[in-house]
Amino acid sequence: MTLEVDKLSATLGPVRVLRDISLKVNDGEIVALLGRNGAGKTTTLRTIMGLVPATSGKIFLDGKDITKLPPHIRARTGIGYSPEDRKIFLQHSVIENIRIALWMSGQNESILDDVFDTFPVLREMKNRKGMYLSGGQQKMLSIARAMPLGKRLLLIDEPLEGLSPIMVRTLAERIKVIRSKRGVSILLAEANVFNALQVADRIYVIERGEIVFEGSSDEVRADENFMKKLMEV
Amino acid sequence: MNVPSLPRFPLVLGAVALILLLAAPFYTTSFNLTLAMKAMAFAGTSLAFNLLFGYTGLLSLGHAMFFGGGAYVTAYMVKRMGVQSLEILLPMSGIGAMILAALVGAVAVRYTKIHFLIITLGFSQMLYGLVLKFYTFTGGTDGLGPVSGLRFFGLPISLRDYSLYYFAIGVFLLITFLLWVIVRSHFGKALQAIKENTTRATYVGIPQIRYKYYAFVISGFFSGLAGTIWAIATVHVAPDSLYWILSADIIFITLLGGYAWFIGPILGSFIFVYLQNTFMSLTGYWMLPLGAIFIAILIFARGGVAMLVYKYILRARR
Amino acid sequence: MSAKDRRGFIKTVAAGVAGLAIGGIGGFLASSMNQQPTTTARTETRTVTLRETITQTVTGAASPRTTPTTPLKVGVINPLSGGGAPLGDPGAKGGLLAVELINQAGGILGRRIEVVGPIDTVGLPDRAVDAVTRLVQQEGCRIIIGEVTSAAGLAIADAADRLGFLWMPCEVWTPRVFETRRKFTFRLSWSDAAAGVGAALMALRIKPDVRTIATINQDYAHGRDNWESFRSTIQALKPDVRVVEELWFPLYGLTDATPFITRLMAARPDIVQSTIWGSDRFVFYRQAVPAGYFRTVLHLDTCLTGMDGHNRETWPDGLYAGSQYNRFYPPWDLWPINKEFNEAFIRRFGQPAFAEGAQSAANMFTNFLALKQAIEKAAATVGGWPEIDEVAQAMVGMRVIGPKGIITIREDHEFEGPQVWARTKYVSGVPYPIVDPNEVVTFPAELTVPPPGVAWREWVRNYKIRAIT
Amino acid sequence: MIDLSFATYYILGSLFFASLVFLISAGLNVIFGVLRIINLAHGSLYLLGSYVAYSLFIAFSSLDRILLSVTVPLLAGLIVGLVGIGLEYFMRTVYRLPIDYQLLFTFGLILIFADVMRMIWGVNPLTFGAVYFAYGTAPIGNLFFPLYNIFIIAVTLFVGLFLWYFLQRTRLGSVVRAVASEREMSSALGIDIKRVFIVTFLIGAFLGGLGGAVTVPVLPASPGADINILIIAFVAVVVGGLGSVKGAFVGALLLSALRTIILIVFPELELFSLYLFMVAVLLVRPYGLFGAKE
Repeated sequence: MTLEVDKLSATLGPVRVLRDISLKVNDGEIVALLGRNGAGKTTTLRTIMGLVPATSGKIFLDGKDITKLPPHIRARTGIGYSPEDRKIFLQHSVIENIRIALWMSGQNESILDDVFDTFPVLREMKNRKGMYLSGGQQKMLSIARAMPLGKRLLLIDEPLEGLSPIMVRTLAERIKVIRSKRGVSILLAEANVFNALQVADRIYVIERGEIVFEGSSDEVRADENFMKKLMEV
Repeated sequence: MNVPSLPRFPLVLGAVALILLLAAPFYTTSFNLTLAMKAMAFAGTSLAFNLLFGYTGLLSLGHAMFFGGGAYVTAYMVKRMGVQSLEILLPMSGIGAMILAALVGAVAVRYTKIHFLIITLGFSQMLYGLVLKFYTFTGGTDGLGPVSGLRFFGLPISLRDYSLYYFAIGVFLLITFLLWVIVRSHFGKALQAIKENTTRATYVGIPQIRYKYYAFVISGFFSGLAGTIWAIATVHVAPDSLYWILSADIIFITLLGGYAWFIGPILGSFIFVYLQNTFMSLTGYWMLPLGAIFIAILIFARGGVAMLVYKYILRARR
Repeated sequence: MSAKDRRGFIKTVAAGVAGLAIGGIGGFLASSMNQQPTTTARTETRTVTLRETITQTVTGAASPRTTPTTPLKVGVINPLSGGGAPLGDPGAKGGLLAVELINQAGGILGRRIEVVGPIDTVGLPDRAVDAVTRLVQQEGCRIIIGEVTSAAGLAIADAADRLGFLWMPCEVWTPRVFETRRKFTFRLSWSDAAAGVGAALMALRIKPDVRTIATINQDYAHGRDNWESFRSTIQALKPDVRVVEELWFPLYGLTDATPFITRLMAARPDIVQSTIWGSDRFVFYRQAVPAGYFRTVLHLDTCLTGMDGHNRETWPDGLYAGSQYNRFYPPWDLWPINKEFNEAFIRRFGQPAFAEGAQSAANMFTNFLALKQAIEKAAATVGGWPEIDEVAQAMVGMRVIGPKGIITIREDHEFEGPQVWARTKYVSGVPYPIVDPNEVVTFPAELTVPPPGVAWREWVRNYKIRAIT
Repeated sequence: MIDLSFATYYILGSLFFASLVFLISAGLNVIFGVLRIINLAHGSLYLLGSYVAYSLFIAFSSLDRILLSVTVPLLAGLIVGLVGIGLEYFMRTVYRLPIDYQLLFTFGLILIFADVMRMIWGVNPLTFGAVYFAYGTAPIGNLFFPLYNIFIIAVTLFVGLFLWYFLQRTRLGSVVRAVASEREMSSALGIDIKRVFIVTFLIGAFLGGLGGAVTVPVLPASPGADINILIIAFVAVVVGGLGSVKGAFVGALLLSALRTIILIVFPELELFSLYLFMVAVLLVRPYGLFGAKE
């Protein structure tokens, strides 16, 4: 089991955002965390990454307790993170953006080919500054940048949000490619159930900081009523 | 910082402090009265500063401009125009500083955070530069003085018979009272709304730029009044009352006292003036302990002295 | 007579007067050159030693008043931090040295002096007023000595009359201190007015045919007043002298002096007057020496105070400078007090007072000597330990012998003593410049200090060489 | 009349002053860029550099002056850099606090530094002229320009180039810039923020100390110099844009040119005009000439 989150709670200021969340990501699995805005998806990912301190509960990566580790150590143990608002380094070129992660992961340059094979469009503009990329390209860069560090687990926050249907399909396919090629587990946050179903093997539904549903994608697809309910999200 | 909802210092405490202040001539030297006057001057300007900082969320590093500006108006009118009537000097200082604030504020309030800080610093240093160099009007580094021979509605006012001291108390109480009223008014509440959440404040219909501007001008006016206390307390007004170091002192005073409370700056002023004076009288190396206290406040008493007192009272009640 | 004629007539008279005046000063200067190194007063008292000035007491009639057995508390204030510290710190040391020596010799009329302080004023008026008020009201001092900056000095002078304490500044140059009549303030150091006049006289001496003058100064009252005094005096004596350049340093933190140096050199004035002090002067000289400034321009400075902080790199060879005191002048062999003072200072503090600090130290030392003498004089008159206003009265007209030579305290409480102007040079074996003994001039006070009750601006504007009596 | 040689002299003088301002403001800006803290104590680091360099000059005064002029500033810069690392340790308490507390903290540091330096080095202006004179002068027309000033200009250019190379071309520089632009994301990418902060403070303090050291042969170290230099550097930083080294460079040049002109034309307005310029730039470009929008 790559990731195990056990009764995790977190607060933002005075507000308790996560209440005893438990979830699992198995080896090589793509799991989607589904919920509407403000449900706690982003906070969950950020807490796993260590950017938000956990008030209680535990996080295990490959069985190892990482709850108390600072973010950069977590990253180096094999978690790649691509945040919702991309957070790419605007003054750095595309390749510099990826290189920073590369250096920190302690791998050699060969992984760059891997990354650029996954996102060929980035190879074409590898010397362009981050600030001159389009939104979709920035999104791709953000995921590409997470790859070198994400040796065990990728946390991707709303990768498909706001993209055109074609882009959604392409990116969803890319994410699957990453999984199959590099054998990593992926936990992604998603607000749109259709997008989530395009990539995910399993789905958790989060509402007001609590997990309210857990099941495989096929189960969700089969249950039309439940789908409808989720679509209102 | 979030203010705990309960904190209202018992009124008794304020009354006792006021009585102590009023009775001071009976139990202490006039040196301590001078210090108290300086503290009251600082308190006046820090209260006015806190209207911008604590209530509106604007950090100004140029407040010395209004404080020193008011002091200079008083000193200039006494020295160069022969006006010695405090009933004229006081409002003129306030109005002078207010005009200055109206000019500076028209530009400054459009900025927030660090840019507001820099732009207020810039304006205050401009004024300082002018006062320093146009020495035929301002006396340059020599400053203007003595501010003496004062009268209040014809009555001679001096420190010898304590009338000057009581006049200063009067002005100080006036500033405190009026600012208190302003803070409690709808206008004051609107300012706090602006500080809490600027976009929401706009949403509920507060014209925030205009309100910030009003706050700025009001703050300037009261700082000018406090400047008059400074002028009559120190007798000699020098350009240092316009320098950015004094603006930094005002920030320190406010944080020392606790900006979340209305009376915080008052506490801060008295403590600051007495601390500084004690250190300076004890050693030539007075900056070291003062700096250490700056940092200690930051680390151990972030809510200021008011918070400490409040916590103490809470504990005592239990 | 028409208006035009009248103006012409006045011009002619003025020119005549000026001509006479220059002739007069020429004659005087020539005579002063001949009797080196001047001032009869000094030669007359050359045997007086420091110990004698400290131990000698004037004893009076049996006193109805008793001398208090408690020590005499004297407050010492000076800027010890900030830009004024290079003067304030050695000044305070000079004062402490005087107190120690006086106490060793038995105090004043057997009463020890207890120094309260030194208290830092940062050179700011409000801090200075706080300091003196505390000294008077909390510590019970009725005598306070020290302070350097004009701003603080003006405030203290006001406070002295208000609170009733005797005050002697370390060195406050502004003439404005005595624009109002002071009861308790005594200044035993020179003013900007006197320094400017001295510089003008020196300018005419070293370059009698001066046509163009210029200035480089710090941009505040001290620099401006000094320059005004210099310019007015020289133009009163030689109306055709033109000002070709006026340059003012930024007051805070001179960093790059090259533009100023360049402009001065471009203007090619006959004489440049200057009274820069502190770290700014180091910057200016440091950059002016290699620029060749001193080779093309005749520079007159009021910094002949202590030169052992300097060497060829910060002080050009052959610079003309003036002061009321120099660490080596009055000459140690002719005026042993100065030697002893300096030796005592080094013994006590390990090193001599640095640069201008020498003057501050000597001033503070002299202040205490004057205080002792005044108390003793007053005690002799009133018969017993005097009140503070009696001390103040005794001060007037007193002659004080100290490291600075002999000075007199005038009825308006201003110091009256000779000014030293000299050319400095380097001799082998001495790292710092020394006063060239062949080119020393001392101007008596009558020539340089505006007389009592006369506004200094008026006085320098109508400056005439007066007969020396 | 101002002929060509005078014009050259003025321009060199202006560049010299710009160099001083840049040396100070670069460090101020590096620290602000990464840590988002206005380090008022930067002037104190500058003065500390001056004092340390003075002591080093005296200690090694028997060595070759030209050699000293290069090695001593580096050494002094390093020492001040180490002090900077110590400062960073204390500074951690204010990273997450609002700007008013940060200002207060660094203001407190100014006071403490001023007194400690006064205790160690006293109040007299301290300067080591031998180095300055070892460089000699160069004739420009019938004037002489001190070559040490040129040396300082060269040092500044070198520092500027070094900073550019470090930030744009090295691994660590890239990481430092990453932390400057997205602090939190950087830590999620495995960057040890704390260590980057330490490096930043080392560099910032090193630059401040180097500035002080390289100028001590011209400008004496004395009490009060810390605040004087801070005020001018701050204007340059604001004009150029907080956090931008390029901005500090351009800001220093502009400021120096303006100051040179004002001092020639209307010296009374010197201080006034500097701040007028600053405010005017802010009115047109609130983030300075090269500052990034926050």
